[in-house]
Amino acid sequence: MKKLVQIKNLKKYFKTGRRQVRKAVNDITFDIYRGETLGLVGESGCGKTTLGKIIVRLYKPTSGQVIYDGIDVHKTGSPHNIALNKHMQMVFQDPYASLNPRMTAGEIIGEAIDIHSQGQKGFKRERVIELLQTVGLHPGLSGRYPHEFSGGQRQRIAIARALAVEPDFIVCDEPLTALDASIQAQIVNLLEDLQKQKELTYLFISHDLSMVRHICNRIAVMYLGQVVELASKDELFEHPLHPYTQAVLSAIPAPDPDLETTSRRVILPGEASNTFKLSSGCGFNSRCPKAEARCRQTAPVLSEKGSGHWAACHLS
Amino acid sequence: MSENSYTFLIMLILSICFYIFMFIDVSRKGDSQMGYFLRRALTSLLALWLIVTITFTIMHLIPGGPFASEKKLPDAILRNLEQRYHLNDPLYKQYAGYLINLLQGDLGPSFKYENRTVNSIIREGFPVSAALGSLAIVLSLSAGILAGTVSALRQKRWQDYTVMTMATFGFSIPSFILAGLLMYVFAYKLRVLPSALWGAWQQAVLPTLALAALPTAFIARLVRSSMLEVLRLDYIRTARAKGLSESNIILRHALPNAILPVVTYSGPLIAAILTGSFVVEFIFAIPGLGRWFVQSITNRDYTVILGVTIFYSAFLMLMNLIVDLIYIAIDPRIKLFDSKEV
Amino acid sequence: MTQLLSVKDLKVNFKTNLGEVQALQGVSFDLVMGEVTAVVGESGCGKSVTALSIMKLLPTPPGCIVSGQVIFDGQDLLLKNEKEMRKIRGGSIAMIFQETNTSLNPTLKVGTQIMEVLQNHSELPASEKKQRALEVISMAGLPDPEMVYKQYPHQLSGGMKQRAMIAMALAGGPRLLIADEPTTALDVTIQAQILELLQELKQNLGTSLLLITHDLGIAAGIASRVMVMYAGKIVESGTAGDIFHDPGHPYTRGLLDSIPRPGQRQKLSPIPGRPPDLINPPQGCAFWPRCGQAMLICRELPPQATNLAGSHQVCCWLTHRYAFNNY
Amino acid sequence: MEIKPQMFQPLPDELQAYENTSPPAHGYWKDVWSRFKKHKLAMTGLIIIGLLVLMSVIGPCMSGHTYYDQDLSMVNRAPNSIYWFGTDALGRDLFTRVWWGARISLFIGLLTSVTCLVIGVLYGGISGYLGGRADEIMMRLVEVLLSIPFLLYVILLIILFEPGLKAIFLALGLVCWLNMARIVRGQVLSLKEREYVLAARLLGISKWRILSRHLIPNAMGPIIVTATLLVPEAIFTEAFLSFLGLGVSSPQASWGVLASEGMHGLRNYPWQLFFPAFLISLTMFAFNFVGDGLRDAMDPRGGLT
Repeated sequence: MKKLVQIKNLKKYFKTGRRQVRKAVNDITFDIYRGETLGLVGESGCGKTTLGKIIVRLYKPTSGQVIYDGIDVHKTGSPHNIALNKHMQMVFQDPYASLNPRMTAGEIIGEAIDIHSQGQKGFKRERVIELLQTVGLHPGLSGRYPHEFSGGQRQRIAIARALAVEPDFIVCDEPLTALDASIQAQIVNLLEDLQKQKELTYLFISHDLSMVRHICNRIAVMYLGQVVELASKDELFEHPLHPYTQAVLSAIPAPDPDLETTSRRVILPGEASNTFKLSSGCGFNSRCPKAEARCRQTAPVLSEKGSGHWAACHLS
Repeated sequence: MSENSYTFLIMLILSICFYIFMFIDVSRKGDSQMGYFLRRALTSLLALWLIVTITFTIMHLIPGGPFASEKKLPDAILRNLEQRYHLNDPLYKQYAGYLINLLQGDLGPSFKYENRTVNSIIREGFPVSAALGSLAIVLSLSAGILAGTVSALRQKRWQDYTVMTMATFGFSIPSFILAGLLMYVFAYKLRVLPSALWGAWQQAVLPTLALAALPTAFIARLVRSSMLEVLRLDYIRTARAKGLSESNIILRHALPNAILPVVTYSGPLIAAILTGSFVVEFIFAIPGLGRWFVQSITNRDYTVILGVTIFYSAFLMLMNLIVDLIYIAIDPRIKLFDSKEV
Repeated sequence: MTQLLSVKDLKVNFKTNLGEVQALQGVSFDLVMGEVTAVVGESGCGKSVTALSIMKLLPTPPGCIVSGQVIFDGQDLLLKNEKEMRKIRGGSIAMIFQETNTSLNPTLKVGTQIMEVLQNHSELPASEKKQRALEVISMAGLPDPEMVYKQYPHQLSGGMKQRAMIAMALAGGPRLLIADEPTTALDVTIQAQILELLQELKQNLGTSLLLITHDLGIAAGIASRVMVMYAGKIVESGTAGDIFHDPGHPYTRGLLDSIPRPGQRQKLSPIPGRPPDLINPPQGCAFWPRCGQAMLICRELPPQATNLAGSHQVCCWLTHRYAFNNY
Repeated sequence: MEIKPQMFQPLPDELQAYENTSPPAHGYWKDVWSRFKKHKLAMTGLIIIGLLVLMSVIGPCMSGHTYYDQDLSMVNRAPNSIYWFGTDALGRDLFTRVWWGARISLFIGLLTSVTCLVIGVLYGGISGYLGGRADEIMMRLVEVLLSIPFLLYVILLIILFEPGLKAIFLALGLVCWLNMARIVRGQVLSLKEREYVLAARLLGISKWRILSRHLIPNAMGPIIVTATLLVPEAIFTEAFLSFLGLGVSSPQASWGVLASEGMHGLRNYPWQLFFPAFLISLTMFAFNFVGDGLRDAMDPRGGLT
């Protein structure tokens, strides 16, 4: 498998006070392969959205590199970089905020087409219609404004806008969170179909592990700015190595009363605090049911524990 | 413009740059409440200094200004002025002299009246103005908050419409016109209240009303909209779900949050009362500082204009500082530092 | 089994600029003492409106309870006046909400907000009230009650705020606790903590729980009875086993097929379309435009609730004997 | 309706209807206008403004008197058939003077508003769009200027420039844009982080296009409301300054000057105050109502979600 995106020692810090720094992304390294769907899961505030935004260049990293198909995306001035917009796109969480309320669906998609093709008028109209159909919307709706669409339909328009430039790689930042269950399934199916048709690569950011399990090939688990575990989905769900992953997996509510009463939940104490004056040691040690003395002294690094199964824990 | 003026302008620009630089530097330090307070106090002082500089410059730039003695002045005053400001000295020396006097709390002599100093005018006029202003502030705060709350609680009913119509009236009639109307109706036609001067309580009624009308209207509208906003919030629903009585919910949960914007508005409120007092005191012939100020404008009594402006500015800044402190005390959530990208 | 609360044919409308929204169109159900009942459904289906109507907390206007009864302790709450309702709210019925960040008053300390409940509902002498407040704080699983008592809400984390809400709800010693999406705003590990806490409280205190959620997994995990709502009506109700193993309504089946299950490999099968506009709800069954098994009658007449087995009720024409004839 | 077995036939495919019908499409400004039209007071305000503007154009030529002609035999006359609004202490026709004053007052209000709109949008827009250090410095400057009691400085500036129309413009223009700049900056800052702007950046849309298509149209609402409310504020301030004797110079007259002149003869000739006072208040009313109406009509809670 070919590496499409390489993330190398990526760091992003925010200053939150005179001497306080929030390490939203704290030294992350992993690869995304062409054609796969990589799930990125974690609690709110763990840095997963920040990471996604750095990859598509909406943020500049404090340090580290993102390499897309051999190009360092944050290196300015390189002629390759200008064309990168054509390759990397993002679908956002809130379908109510991600569409300009003053533009019609057709204008929103058309604007994206304009940027990357100096095509004629007729071509643009055809292309808008084609894209609307691709995402399952009636072409007759192209003259409508965003507030006339439902959440699910808006998310379809946002996907059509991203597709307009024919990207290879799409960062999906919690695209389902704002939607109802029955609509979520529609969007998930759409994303899966599009991936097959257009050979897309997805970075799928979510906090919903059961959905991630459904749609992703590999899953990276983030905790307080770091990737604590990375493995193929079956491997991760069957043999989770990191205690945080284990707890999170046990906490997923399953729609089956029998499973629910028999399975044993691991209840973690406390909460992840994101304004931290990081003590030494593992970031998870204060909540970890298995923490030992060494966990409080040295921070574990992400290392390969089995083939393709990476974890950042002393105990695994 | 003389050579002096140029040196002076350069000085002014330098001081502005220095000031901004200082401000930014200060804003980067400290995230405790004490640090915040000190920072605010320091910036206020700097702003005040800037104001003094600007005012001094403007006064100097006026053709036939205070220190260029083209007009016929009584000899005594001219001598007095010359002595104090060293009028023949280069401008920066005059400026330094003025600053030094100012630091000692001395605003200099009047330009028009032989035996008066700006200090004596302020000492005499300010207590009267302060009394009138306080009356107006108390009236506008109490009436405004009450009316706004009633209006919000009875939204879209007659109480609401009445209050809002009144508020729009109060909002739309300039204070000097209102003063005139009040005087005409109550003093000339009905003859129930005196039309001028200061001392008895009857004499305070009309000026206070004229002065308080606009702020009252503004506060009523402010409180109404913020009250409506607050009443929609989740914690009000929580309070209802706890079975609290309606009066309890309004007084303990809604009102303290709904009047936060009023606290923010108190700075501009004081400023509005203050400027309003210029005309109101003038119309009702009240011997306050406002009337002195208006008179000094008509007389072009430059030193008084200069001194009173500086005094008013300092006063307003002090008030703003106090308002800020009150706000910190009321709202425990106050954020003193915004997150920044690194 | 004793009934604690019984809602009969509740109808609620909302007036909006565009017309009257029929938010609840005849909702009836019973709550059994000491049980956890979950109401599930998608946004806008009327779950929260039901809860708020029970408490008579609907903002009126625009909301308006058109008809129905809410019988608690043998008395119809809808007939009670505001003063009588205040005794019940926060006393025998307490409620917690979804938005942990905004549901607590930011300018009052946590302790003060809990004490308010005690001042209103508790017969305890004043000296013991603070003791009781600290007790409910620790019952809600908050560490260091003395400290929390003195803190402002913004000094607590999201999960702790929800615990403080629960402590506040417990202070009045409620027999029924209504939880409106109590974990939606929380992370999954915190959600597990809160659900665990709610279950403990049910067992230790015998409080009945009406849990409103959009998450079928949560309902399956905690509830013994489940009601499924769609477009202002309860379309199916039954034990958790009935709903999750043997769903009777096409909507319930569609919902279950829309969410991924562990071990399931095939594509999800979502319900097509989107929920109806409740200003002009479709004639007949509200679900027919999205239903794969719709029949001619579904467009004409609204179906009635039918008992399948035990307490399993479904509101669908497919349960009619004529429908059985055709299939 | 009777329930018959044949009603239990499956629905034919053509009757399946997945998509709900949604209301017909119309643009944002059309929506705003239709909501604004429903706001009765605001519409009244708009009509009043229209009439005032009309009268300020034709009013001074209607009575056959000019604003500066003095008729010393007709001093301080009450309204009558020749002098519709009466005369002032110099025997000038108040009707003509009042509408002449309307020209000046409305002109001051509108021009100040437009000036502040331009300066404020440019300054605030640039500050918000650049962000970072530049924004910090630009906004510090605004904050400092705002902390100064502005009316005092308007007075000083007018004394400096010598009272008159030009001085009033300069003074108002120098101070009124501050709030506008802050509002524009706040709008731009919050819009800049909206997801649709991020999406536009991701598509590689040019900065200019993002500004013109995404930021400005969405920031327009509060800006227009602020600009509308600036008009009465400027008229108000001008009247106030005229009262202090810092207004336009004789024989020109703004409403403020007329009101101030009227104040002197209040006891005996109340109509001299009444007409200008009434018109000032009416203008304030009208603009405030229009501003309120616009705010309500553009409020997202008014229909847009």
